[in-house]
Amino acid sequence: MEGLLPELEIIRKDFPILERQLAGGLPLVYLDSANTSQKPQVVIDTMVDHLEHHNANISRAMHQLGAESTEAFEAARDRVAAFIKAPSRDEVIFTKNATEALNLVANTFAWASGELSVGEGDEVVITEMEHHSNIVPWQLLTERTGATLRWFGLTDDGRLDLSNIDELINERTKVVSLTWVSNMLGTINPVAEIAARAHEVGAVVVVDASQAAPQLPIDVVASGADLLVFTGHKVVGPTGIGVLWGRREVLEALPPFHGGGEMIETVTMARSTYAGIPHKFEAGTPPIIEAIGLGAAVDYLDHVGLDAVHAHEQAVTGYALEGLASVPGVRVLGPLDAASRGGAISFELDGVHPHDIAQVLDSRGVAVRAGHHCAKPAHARFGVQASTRMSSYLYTTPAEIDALVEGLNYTRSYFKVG
Amino acid sequence: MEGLLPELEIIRKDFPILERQLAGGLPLVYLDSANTSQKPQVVIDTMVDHLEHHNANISRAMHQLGAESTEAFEAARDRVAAFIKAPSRDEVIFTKNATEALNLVANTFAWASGELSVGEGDEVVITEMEHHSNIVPWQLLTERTGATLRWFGLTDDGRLDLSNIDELINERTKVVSLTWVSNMLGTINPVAEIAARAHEVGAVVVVDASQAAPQLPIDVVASGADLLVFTGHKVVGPTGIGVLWGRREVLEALPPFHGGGEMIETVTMARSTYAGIPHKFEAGTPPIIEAIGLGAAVDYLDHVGLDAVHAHEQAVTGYALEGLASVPGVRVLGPLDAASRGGAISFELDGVHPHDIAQVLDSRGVAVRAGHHCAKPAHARFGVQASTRMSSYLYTTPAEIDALVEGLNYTRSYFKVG
Amino acid sequence: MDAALDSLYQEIILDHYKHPHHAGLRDPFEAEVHHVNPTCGDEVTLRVHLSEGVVDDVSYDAVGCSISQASTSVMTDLLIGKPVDEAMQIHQTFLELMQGKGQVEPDEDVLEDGIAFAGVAKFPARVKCALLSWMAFKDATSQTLSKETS
Amino acid sequence: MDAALDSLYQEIILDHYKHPHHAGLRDPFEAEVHHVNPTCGDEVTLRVHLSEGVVDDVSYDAVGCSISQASTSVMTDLLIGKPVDEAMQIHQTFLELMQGKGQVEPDEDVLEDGIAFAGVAKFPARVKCALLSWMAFKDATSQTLSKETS
Ligand SMILES: Cc1ncc(COP(=O)(O)O)c(C=O)c1O
Ligand SMILES: Cc1ncc(COP(=O)(O)O)c(C=O)c1O
Repeated sequence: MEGLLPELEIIRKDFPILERQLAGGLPLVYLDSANTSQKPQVVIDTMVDHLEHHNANISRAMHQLGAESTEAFEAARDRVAAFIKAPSRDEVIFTKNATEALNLVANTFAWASGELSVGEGDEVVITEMEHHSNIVPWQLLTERTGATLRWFGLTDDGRLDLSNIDELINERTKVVSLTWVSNMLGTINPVAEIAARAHEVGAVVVVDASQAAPQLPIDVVASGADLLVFTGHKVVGPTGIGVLWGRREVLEALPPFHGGGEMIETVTMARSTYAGIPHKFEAGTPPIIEAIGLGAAVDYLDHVGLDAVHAHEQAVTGYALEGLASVPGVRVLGPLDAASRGGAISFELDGVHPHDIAQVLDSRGVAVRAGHHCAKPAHARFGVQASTRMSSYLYTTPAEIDALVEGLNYTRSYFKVG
Repeated sequence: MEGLLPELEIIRKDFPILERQLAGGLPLVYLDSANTSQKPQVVIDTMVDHLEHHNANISRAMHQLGAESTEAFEAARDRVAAFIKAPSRDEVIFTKNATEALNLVANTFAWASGELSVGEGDEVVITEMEHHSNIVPWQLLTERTGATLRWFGLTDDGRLDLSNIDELINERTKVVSLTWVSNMLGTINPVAEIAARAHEVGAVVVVDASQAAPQLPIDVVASGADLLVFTGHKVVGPTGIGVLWGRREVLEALPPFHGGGEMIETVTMARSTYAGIPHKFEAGTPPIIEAIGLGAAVDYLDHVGLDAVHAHEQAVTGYALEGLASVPGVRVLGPLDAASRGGAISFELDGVHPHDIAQVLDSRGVAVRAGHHCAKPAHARFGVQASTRMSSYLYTTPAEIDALVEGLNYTRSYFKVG
Repeated sequence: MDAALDSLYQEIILDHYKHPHHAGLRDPFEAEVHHVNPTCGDEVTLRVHLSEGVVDDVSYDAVGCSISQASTSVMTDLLIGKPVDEAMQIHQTFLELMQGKGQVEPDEDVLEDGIAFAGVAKFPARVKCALLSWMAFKDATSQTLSKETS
Repeated sequence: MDAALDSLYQEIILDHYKHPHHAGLRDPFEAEVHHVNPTCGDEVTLRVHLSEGVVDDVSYDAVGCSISQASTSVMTDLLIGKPVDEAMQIHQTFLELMQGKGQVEPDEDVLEDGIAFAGVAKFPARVKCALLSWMAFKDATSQTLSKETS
């Protein structure tokens, strides 16, 4: 098959969990990577090596372990900066996950004074295909500040409806926040185009790259984003770590987020002054082991090459779309051509509820997700309560897609539909 | 020596990093545990086992790995609940670290309506010995809401000055937030007594147990706290995980903190409703591996027994106080009797700056911390810019204290003081 | 693998799923609640009508998987017409069965068709599905009772 | 182990530490800045007096470790009396030495006593100490220059 990673079998060997046997001795067919990715041995080993030989708190410690730990942590920042082509390492802020990064942004807009402040009369624009983590923070922000939340609707084939963009993004718009790749519909959005319009009216553009970072080469400047977030556990890194990148000017203009150790310059009981970026936004002991693991993870991906990963995802996605089309009663939500989408495919199967589909698939070792995938509004838009989602990654084989398709045919017969 | 852990040598074998050789082939003498603790093999192995065999996102996933991961994560919550004797597991909320937990509390007080809301005219009381993470969030809260920040001063021997407690905690007081054990002075504060006064005036009591949880048996109810926080990396757990415990009534009355996946009940574009505790406060993919590691960590401590750990800390601290007293020019900051303090001892050495002390000690393999230990106001109170801090833990031996004392004598001769 | 699946998808469950009993929302009622399973989005709107200490009617509108739909249907069979006390007892018995991780022997005299859910207890992710409408019933009933006493 | 320590604590450094040059805050000055090392609390208040393109005076009040104190003292020796351009050049040379991880050969003609800090570059945690007052000088000088041009 054209586009597959040439060394797929070797790559699979890097991921110990892929050897796992499930109930009944069945091999694992892991098609839930948009939910969380599996981890290569090198990420696990890097974390273990640090815990067993170099563990110490960072910055504050002047001893040898402290120096080693600080160096490893800050080297991880360099790696992440290289991964997303950030102009400066100081623009890379470590958070807990993508959700915290988005809340950091939404909260500091509420607390900002001047240009960036969001208040009464201002508008924030999101889209109907956002993950809850890119909806609820903006609802909370607009509720608390009296600003207005607006959103792009979706077309029937699961793309952003840009027909009213000039009305939606107007001189009252302070923030436009949107996902680069939808975790439900798979759609890849024209982020740069929307950012250009937003910048015309002076709005700040926030890009949720949680699903993009795992599978597309990212160049934060070219993306048009002013702020961009992603989450470690979806890019073969550990949980407990996320990334906020921001243009220096924007980050410097925003007030601090959480208060505490590491984010200060000086503290008296009466008042405090704050450190420069990135530390201003990193209160408390950061996720040290997690950042180090993330550094190893993005190195791993860079080593395989994001272009190659993307080609692989497209090949597998194309094959999966064909396979799904062969199953009677399957309806795919979102774009039907692999070229304009990422590697997550949500679908319905006539007459069987997604839970029941996932259950039958699981009994065959095929792991998919069933539910609303934290995108209830997008489901509502298409009149469905829940869907089944398969999502591939760099370790996914065409044979695993075959197992899914067979599983769906079996599901139909098990539930006696059709 | 009375009180030492009987199986100290066996315990030391549980911590792989203690075998580490530093520059020049010197053994590691790790006396920086109040900064971060080292990790036993069982914590590392538990995390690795999860990553290699059970890794999946939680709650959302219906497949076998998802069920295993969810079960392991929620079992960690049970373990932490047992560790702090929480009346209900739902009262245990996982955060990124203690700092995030304190910011969660301070922010939700600002956003709360009714009883718990903090606004103009209200008072928040802290103490002069707090870690920056229990100062800055309250400065930000009171600045943003127009409330007033007040604090307990310190006596010359490093205890809370409670002489004005009845004036300081009054009917305007909404929140009293204080540390159980000081990370700089070592002082153990009479938390229950202060909580009793706070409750008389209807204030909510927040306890920073970051230094208490590693070394004292904790019973959240007996402590008098309404809300209590600690951080994973100081209780032999990983970074990236902290804990907020709260009384159910208080947690239920507080509004949500961050918005996103997992913390919702239902989401439409126009508005959302939120899940019950603990999920209401756990937006986004939580630190899964980290929570599981923390579960193993508190199990490890429970297995050794917190009473035994506490006795060990007291024995080592007593021995260290004696040793320090033998070095000319050493002045210990904080209480001088081991019984009323935790295992962190900050001190000055006449004529040598703490950085330089730490540097000389490090050249001999002895790792201590030099600086303000994120407690600038407490340093200012005692008229010092910075201090050197040694901090022991359950793996610390008297021989390591000897190495420190020898190192200090050597430092004096190296810098030709005295 | 079919054995495991069949222990979950008992014929009784699939029957109730395809032909749910007492479906639809009916008058009169004292309390109406709306419950959601946040992880998957399954929803139920449920009404309870009590009179003289008896559960006169439980009516509902629900969307969800086979397990949640069948459980709702079985529940209405079990509870309609029962004294409130007894209904609460049955609720408790069903809850214990579901939370028993497959270790609890179901009591057919109390749970009737509900014993078919014994297999569900072995699938932790599905326990919430089976309990959705039972929790809604409990909620609606307590609301009704507290209205009465206030 | 003394070898490593001695490479850090050169005699020159200890001399400057015990007897700092140009200490104290003096008039006149165009800019005064206050810099802090957030991790350890070392502080410096530093004034710059420029006239006709020359660094006429650098005066300071500082608290901190031997490295930060000695570095401040050496800096004033090097910069006072130099044309601003040349002072900035020296600043750059010192910065490169400090950030060179011990790989940069120091130029005694430019840095004079400053070459004693070559060993500091091997101790990452101490580099910030050595640079504290140099950063303050740069800040104060740019403030002065931008005042002049505005
Ligand atoms: C007393 C005290 N409170 C709070 C903290 C903050 O913990 P963390 O940095 O893990 O958030 C610490 C440790 O740094 C501490 O010692
Ligand atoms: C598009 C998108 N945004 C945000 C998130 C939130 O990521 P996290 O849960 O790691 O914060 C996810 C994944 O869950 C996602 O797919």
